[in-house]
Amino acid sequence: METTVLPLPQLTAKDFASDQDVKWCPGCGDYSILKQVQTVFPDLPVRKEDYVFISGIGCSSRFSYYMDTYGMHSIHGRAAAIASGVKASNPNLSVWLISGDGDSLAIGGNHFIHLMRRNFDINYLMFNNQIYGLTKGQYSPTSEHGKVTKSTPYGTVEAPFIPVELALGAKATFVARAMDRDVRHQQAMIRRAYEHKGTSFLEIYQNCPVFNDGAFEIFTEKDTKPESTIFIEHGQPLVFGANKDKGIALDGLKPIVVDLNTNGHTVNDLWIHDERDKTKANLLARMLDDSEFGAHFPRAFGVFYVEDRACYEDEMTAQLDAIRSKKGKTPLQQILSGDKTWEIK
Amino acid sequence: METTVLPLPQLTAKDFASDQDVKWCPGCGDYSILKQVQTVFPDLPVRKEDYVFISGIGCSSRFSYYMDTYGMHSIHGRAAAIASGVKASNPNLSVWLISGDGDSLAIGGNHFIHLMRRNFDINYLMFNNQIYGLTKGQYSPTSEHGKVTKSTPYGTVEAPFIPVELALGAKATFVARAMDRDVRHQQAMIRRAYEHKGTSFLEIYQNCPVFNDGAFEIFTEKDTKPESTIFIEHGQPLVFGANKDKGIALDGLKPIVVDLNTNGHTVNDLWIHDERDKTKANLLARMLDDSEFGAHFPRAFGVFYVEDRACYEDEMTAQLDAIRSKKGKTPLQQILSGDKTWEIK
Amino acid sequence: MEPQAEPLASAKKSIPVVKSEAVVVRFSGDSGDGMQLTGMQFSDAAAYFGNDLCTFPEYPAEIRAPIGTLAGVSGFQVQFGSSEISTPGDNYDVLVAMNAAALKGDIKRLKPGGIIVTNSAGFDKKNLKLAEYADGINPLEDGSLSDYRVINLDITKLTRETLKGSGLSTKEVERAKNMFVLGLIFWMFDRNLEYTINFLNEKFAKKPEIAAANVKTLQAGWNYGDTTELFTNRFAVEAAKLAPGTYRNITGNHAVAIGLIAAAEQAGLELFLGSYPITPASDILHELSKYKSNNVRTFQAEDEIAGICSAIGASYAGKLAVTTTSGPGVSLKAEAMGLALMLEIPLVIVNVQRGGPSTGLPTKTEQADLMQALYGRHGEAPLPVIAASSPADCFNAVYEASKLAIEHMTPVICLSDGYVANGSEPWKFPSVEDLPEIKQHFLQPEDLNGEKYEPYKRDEFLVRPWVKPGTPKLEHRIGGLEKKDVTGNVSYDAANHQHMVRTRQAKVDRIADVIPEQTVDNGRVGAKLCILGWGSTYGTIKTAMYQLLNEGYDVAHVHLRHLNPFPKNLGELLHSFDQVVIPEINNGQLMHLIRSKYMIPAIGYHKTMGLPFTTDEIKQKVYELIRK
Amino acid sequence: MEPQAEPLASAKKSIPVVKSEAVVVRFSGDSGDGMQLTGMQFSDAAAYFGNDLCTFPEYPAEIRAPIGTLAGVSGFQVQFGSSEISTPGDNYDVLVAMNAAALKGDIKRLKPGGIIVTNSAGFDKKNLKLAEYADGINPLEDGSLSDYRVINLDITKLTRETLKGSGLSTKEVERAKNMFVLGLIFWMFDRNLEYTINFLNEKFAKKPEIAAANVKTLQAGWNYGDTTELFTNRFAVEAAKLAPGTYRNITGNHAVAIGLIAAAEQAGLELFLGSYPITPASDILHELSKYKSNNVRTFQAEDEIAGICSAIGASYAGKLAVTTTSGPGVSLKAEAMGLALMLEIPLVIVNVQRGGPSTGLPTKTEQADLMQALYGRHGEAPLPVIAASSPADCFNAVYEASKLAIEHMTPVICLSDGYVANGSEPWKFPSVEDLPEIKQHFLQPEDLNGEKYEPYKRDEFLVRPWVKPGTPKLEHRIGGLEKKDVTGNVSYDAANHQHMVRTRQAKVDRIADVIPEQTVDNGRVGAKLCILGWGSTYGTIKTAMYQLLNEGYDVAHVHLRHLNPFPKNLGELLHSFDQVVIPEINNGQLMHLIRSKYMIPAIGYHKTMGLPFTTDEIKQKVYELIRK
Ligand SMILES: Cc1ncc(C[n+]2csc(CCOP(=O)(O)OP(=O)(O)O)c2C)c(N)n1
Ligand SMILES: Cc1ncc(C[n+]2csc(CCOP(=O)(O)OP(=O)(O)O)c2C)c(N)n1
Ligand code: SF4
Ligand code: SF4
Ligand SMILES: [Mg+2]
Ligand SMILES: [Mg+2]
Repeated sequence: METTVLPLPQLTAKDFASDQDVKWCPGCGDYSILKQVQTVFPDLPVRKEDYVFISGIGCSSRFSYYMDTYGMHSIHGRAAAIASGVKASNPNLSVWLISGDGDSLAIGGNHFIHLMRRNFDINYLMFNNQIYGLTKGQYSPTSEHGKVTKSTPYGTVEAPFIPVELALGAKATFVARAMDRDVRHQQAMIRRAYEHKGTSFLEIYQNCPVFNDGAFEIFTEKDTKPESTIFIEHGQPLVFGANKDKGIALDGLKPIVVDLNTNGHTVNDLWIHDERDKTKANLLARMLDDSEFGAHFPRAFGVFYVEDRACYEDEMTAQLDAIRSKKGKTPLQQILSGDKTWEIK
Repeated sequence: METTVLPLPQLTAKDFASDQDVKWCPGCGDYSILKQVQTVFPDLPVRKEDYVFISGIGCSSRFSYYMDTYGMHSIHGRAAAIASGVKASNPNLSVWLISGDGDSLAIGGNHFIHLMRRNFDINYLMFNNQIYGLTKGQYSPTSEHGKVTKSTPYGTVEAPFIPVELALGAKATFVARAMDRDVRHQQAMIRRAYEHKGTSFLEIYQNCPVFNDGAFEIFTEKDTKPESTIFIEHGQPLVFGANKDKGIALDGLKPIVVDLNTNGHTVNDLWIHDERDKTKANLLARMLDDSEFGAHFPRAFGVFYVEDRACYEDEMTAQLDAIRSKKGKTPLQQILSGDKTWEIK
Repeated sequence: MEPQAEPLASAKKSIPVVKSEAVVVRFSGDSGDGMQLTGMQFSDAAAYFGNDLCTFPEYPAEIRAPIGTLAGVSGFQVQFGSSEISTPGDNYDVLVAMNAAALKGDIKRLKPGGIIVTNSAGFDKKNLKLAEYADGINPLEDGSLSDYRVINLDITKLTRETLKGSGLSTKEVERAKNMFVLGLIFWMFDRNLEYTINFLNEKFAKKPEIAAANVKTLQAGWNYGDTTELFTNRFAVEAAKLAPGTYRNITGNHAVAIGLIAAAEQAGLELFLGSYPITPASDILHELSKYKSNNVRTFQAEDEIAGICSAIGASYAGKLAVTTTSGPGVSLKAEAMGLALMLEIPLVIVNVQRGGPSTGLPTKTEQADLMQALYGRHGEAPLPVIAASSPADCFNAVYEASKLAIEHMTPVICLSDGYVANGSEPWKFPSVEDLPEIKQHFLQPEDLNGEKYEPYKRDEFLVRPWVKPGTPKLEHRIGGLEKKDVTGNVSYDAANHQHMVRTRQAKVDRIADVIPEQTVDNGRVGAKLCILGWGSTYGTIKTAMYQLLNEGYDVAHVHLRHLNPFPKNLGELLHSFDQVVIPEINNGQLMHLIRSKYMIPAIGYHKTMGLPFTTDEIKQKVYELIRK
Repeated sequence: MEPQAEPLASAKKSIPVVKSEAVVVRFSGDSGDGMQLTGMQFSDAAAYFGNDLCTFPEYPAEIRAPIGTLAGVSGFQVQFGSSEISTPGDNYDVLVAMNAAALKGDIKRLKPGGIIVTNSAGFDKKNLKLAEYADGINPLEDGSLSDYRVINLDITKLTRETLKGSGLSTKEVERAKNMFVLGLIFWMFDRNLEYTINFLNEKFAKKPEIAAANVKTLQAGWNYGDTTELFTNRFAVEAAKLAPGTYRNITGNHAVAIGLIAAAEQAGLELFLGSYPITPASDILHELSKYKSNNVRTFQAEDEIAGICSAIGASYAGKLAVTTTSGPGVSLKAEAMGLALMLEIPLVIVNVQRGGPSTGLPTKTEQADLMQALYGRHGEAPLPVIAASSPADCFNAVYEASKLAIEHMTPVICLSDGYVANGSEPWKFPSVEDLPEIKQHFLQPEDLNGEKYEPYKRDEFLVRPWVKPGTPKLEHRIGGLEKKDVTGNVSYDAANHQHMVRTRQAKVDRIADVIPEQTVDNGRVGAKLCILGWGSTYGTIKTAMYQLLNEGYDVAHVHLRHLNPFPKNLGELLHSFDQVVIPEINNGQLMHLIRSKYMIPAIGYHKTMGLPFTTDEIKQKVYELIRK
């Protein structure tokens, strides 16, 4: 984007804070995400006026009001379709999509999968609190099976999506996961999302203290975090644990947890993370604490998968340019007259 | 289902043909699918009156009118939601969903992924002709990249879904693929779909001679079929080719085509198909002739994946029963009065 | 509340007790102050005591708007009295203001000479600033409240003292302060605490220490009123002379839920709800999801379209199928409503209207979806439309909607709104025997006695039979394409299409034969002025009517339950009046229908503030239109 | 076609040529017989020759209904003449029936004494059975056609002979038979073949052998007419005295496409279309997707909701954004329309109406989405609505819709229907200079000269400025929640909501200040009877008017382009007539609006057969209502 080569004024996080007061509940995980975005933005090679935030409806989607950029707080579930129109119309804009788990995966599910497939260069931050916050606590498509909520006093009877798995199945070209409480990692992920050309899907675990408090505690709290999370990095072995003495290896196509202190296991036996390997990304996505692979597995955070594929808007523009430069622009008068006309004297 | 234990009258294919004349174009692949369904049904342990067909809108969705069973030709893209309501309301019914690639994956995409996740015991036949037939030939979400159609005179600029991959990503518990022209295999797949408890997603390649003729020729025509298709069976090695002398092996996590005639490759080196292995199912789904794995691969047909997971309607019913048997039915009068009342004399 | 000095038997100390016929109290504070619960408790106790009442909860769109701000104020208003009460009242006698923002926002509507109870802790520098009072200005000190009787207490501190040594966390103690206020107000109205003490003990059964603390604080508040010299008198509001019988309190959304359960049971059907959460309709889903023991199936769909489509599937399978939503959801359901109409299957669509357009004002009330209910679909797509006029009336409305849907094989739209949905009132609930019969029959092969089964063969009301999949020998196909009448087969025949378009219209029109003729709610046929209302404006218009009639005005009140079709005699009735004025919380939607249908130059009176009309607004409009 | 015997110069043999002012020809056959192409060719040639004309293609909903069946009949009707032609004609002079089903379906509307050209090959046992003729009955033999002049040829055989040795496959030969018919009909009307020969050579440029074969067959047909004694005379329809200028033929959908391109270019904007295919609107998407060289961006979305939402995004980003669909799609777009209305951004929504409700009759025409256009959204959600009255007028309608959308920052609904969308007529297309100006300006920081930028600050037409993301210093947020006027910030303020509801209404109402006052299309102000029409009924009413006026009736024709807001003077104008009758292809939707708005007891005349009115139907209605 030409806008990236020209010198940019040095901005600060404050420059990205709008004049509206932030109206999330005290302790809401959304605050952290807002903060990290505002922290990362000044370093990105984008003019302030080129940022556009499109959000749907939900607590998370109020985000747009709090950024001093261009923004639209739209309707429930449709942000992806609107953002697609924005990006298709002006590829120069840096389009950021903010949406909740319900907004993205319940009512917005169709636009979600089609955005992944079309691969517009849009940065998609999905705030996953595994609940409908704004409507005061019904379960969402990411709520765990059996969850008791306002609309399921006896527990849900359906299996949740794994957003990362769904995005991969829908042909996403960038899939990553972060959490509200690990701000450094979250910032890194936001940066990676920006850097990827194509739709960057970043799931962010976000605590809703009012309607789903502690949903991600074991991943975010100091005492449980080391054993229940694994931070994946391209080219690095899958190591985790307080003393980095646990790892994940592949037994054929199945992941297994290995103890690096016992029967001579070494880091070399471990699975090396490869962002470019969709099969591994799939395995990581399905590798949950209660996973199909049995044993307790740590939850993965980081970039699961990256693929280089042309963006919709680039192919669209290329097509327009190619045909225009071949045929030249058709004069309007010629369009009006068409190719068969006759005279009446 | 109790209905399955009682003796059933022996029916014939004719018994399932309605009195409406079939109005597909001459040579349409839909005819074959109608025929196979009518052929398989008499053997299934289901009472005729318990079959229900729910379809959306599209050439394929006219199917419901041609079956002499209960049926609803509904609205575009919503068959999955309607069928879910039917099954949730009466689990005894054998619910069959008929839909096209556009009906299922364009406008119906959201209901599609949620049906897979919820796993109602519904048999989903998706007629994939990679085109919008009824509206006379626009591209669909399964049309190949670059496809020239009425709405894309210069070719599409978007990557298609791989329906099998999408279904897996959405947590489908049964995923299979068949083709209109291979009637025996198609019948077997319809039977397998029926036998699976849970949502059975069967993609059927269907030729549209009018708007997308020959889309699947290389898979269906005698001369090209052997080299370009592979029929997968649980527990069997992945062998294909006219002389069954080619196979697919796994090199780590990557599939490779091996020639069983050269450097001592034997069937024992080949990848053994395991319907229960989602990772393998994923690989098979992504294994296309122009696949990310480079080399030319044959297209897989058969059952990709099977998983046992409770059906929505069973869990729902179980919950109702459990609570009713625990609490007993609340008398209506008690519901009307609530728990806090007072007298006015 | 015109005080009529007359001492009454009272508690420990004898402070004169003033009798009042009706009192309006507004509990106002920060979203975190628990005013909704406090107001509800006070109302329930009043109802239990025998007063008639009407409540009006108001809360912000944000889950928790910033603490102390005007946006964060949550209010609960209740009018209770010894005579019939139909509105929460225009202005209040007593205002409880837990912080500066609450006072600033609500003082406007306090009656002159009214009582203000404030929590001084909510008026510190920070709170005054958040309430956007000018620097150094404190309404409690600058004499601006001299027209009122202000009782300013440090309720926070008093509560802390009460609970000293209770072992509760500061947070828990902080939370208890609303009980102190409640106790004080109970004392003020000479009420005993029994009802609330029971409530607290039940609510915190699992946390006895919390229960105890709350009860203790409640009593402390009562005693505080009783022992201090704060009040020069107390107030007595005697029990109302309501029709004898057993009563309960109910909100509109709750009434919808049990109305549907009742209809299903009376029709011998099971209930299915396909819904997607949306304010202010979600509580119906929440409530219905509790009745598993009565085989109520609730399906939280992925979106509104799936909500109604799953209900269509359920209806097709033989359930009483319902979908509940609010405006934005109805917009999304439009196409599927058209399908249900073509299929001619029963379906109840409940729209709890809110402020629009678009996302609009989600937590505010409005009546602006009437035209959409009638015309919000492509093609000629007529549907019956019914509206609820009060919280308890939601039961009757949804019950009748279900009855019409089942007996006439059609989707029916039932309109409620945020005002009646969240408001509550005492309800002399029916006994099961008194519920209207709902005729329902699934066609069986035997019924045909030999004749061929025709899916679209109609009875005298143009109603086709309902056939459940699973019924032997009646297999058939239906769909959204135009169909031949009688056979139901797809038909592109020109004449048949016109016949079907007119038949679908006639089918709805014929419902006018089974609904009651329109009566005058109040006032006389042929009066100078008719106030024609529909839906939630009922209570306000009714109250205004009483006063206007007492004042000797020749006015009448006609209130519509049926918006489509209209009662047969409506035109004739309306023509009997010199003038017709139609107050609506929209820009004149019913007015539009009445003018075009009956060629009556009805006058509109429109308010779109997200709030109900006040009695006074109605009266002023009438004064403007009519002379004595 | 009243023949006025008068021999004319002719071809080889001299058969008397009868002059006619207007002739109606209907080409009818199986979907596979290529009647659409044949009819189109005949029409284009007639237009090229200088006739005025109006066409009406009719085809089945199935892609290929079973061959030979009634369901499979595909017809193309054209009326062409030497005077102004505004309808495809009620009854035809010449019927080409390629098979028995075609004859059976269309004989009804052939004029007494009319000519029938049949292909005997299409009347064998099988075809007669498929056409549901009783066993042994062949209309060509049982004398049932004695009132007509029947020319029965084995066209299939004649074509085969013509192409013997051409090396074409039987299938290809079979396909060419429509050219034989076309040649014959050309001869019948004394037309030369040049136009069609050029067409064929272009069309099959890549397959010269096919081109040659078709040309050969065409000529064979012509010669056959010329050499055989089949016809006692031929017909001459002279060129029409149309306004001088350059003409082209155009269909309504094509006119919509280029109208949008023209509007975008005149506004200095690029065009973006977000759409999902649906009959009968898809051709607009197809057509626009061809103009890549003019930077037209077409986005085939995953569904209608994404179609309009992508257009909302495009409009926000500064494009002329459009979404095109038909009824079912409009139902799905309702919620998003509400958002666009709240955002106050330009957006053109084109609804090519079809038979409803639900899936209804996808390939048939109807005008039943008018009420939906006005009221099909939740909340008070007013939008301007415009309707096209003829194929060529679709250009003007969509151009004006774009102009209003851009200049008034609002979504605008443009109504077309299947009749005008697929029909065609000669069009004296405008020259670019004559296109109305479209004012468009993206606000720039400089424009503010120092003042603070307020997103919802309005001009005298209550229009807010359009700001493109990427513009420095004007960053701002908008959304679907109610917003404070001027600042555009979210606001739950009661008074502001009412102000905004009324402002959004006033904004649409003010458009009445810029649209032309309503004029009388034909007849006199104050006439006894006014025929008030809108949209595609124009041509039929106009034709009926000519005849009625000639017959001396005191009638007038008023035709509405603007359905919302109405022209300022409409009420006054309508009140000038003794009676107003409103013919509509629905159940009386405009009638409803006129009655309620102007208290005029307008009479409705409703047809819902998926077909346009016939001239005669309009006339009969007038006779019924008025005496000379
Ligand atoms: C069309 C429509 N349907 C339903 C709603 C009600 N609604 C608003 S937000 C929301 C879901 C919120 O959950 P999520 O998307 O996870 O966001 P969160 O509040 O949890 O951040 C719902 C159901 C709406 N505003 N519009
Ligand atoms: C709401 C709505 N949008 C669009 C259409 C038009 N439409 C009918 S079928 C169809 C797609 C057909 O393609 P597919 O689902 O693949 O079925 P096929 O005809 O190929 O079997 C479309 C776009 C419609 N009928 N309803
Ligand atoms: S409800 Fe939950 S998600 Fe919403 S603002 Fe409050 S804490 Fe955050
Ligand atoms: S259009 Fe294609 S899919 Fe449709 S019926 Fe014809 S051949 Fe079959
Ligand atoms: Mg959420
Ligand atoms: Mg298809």
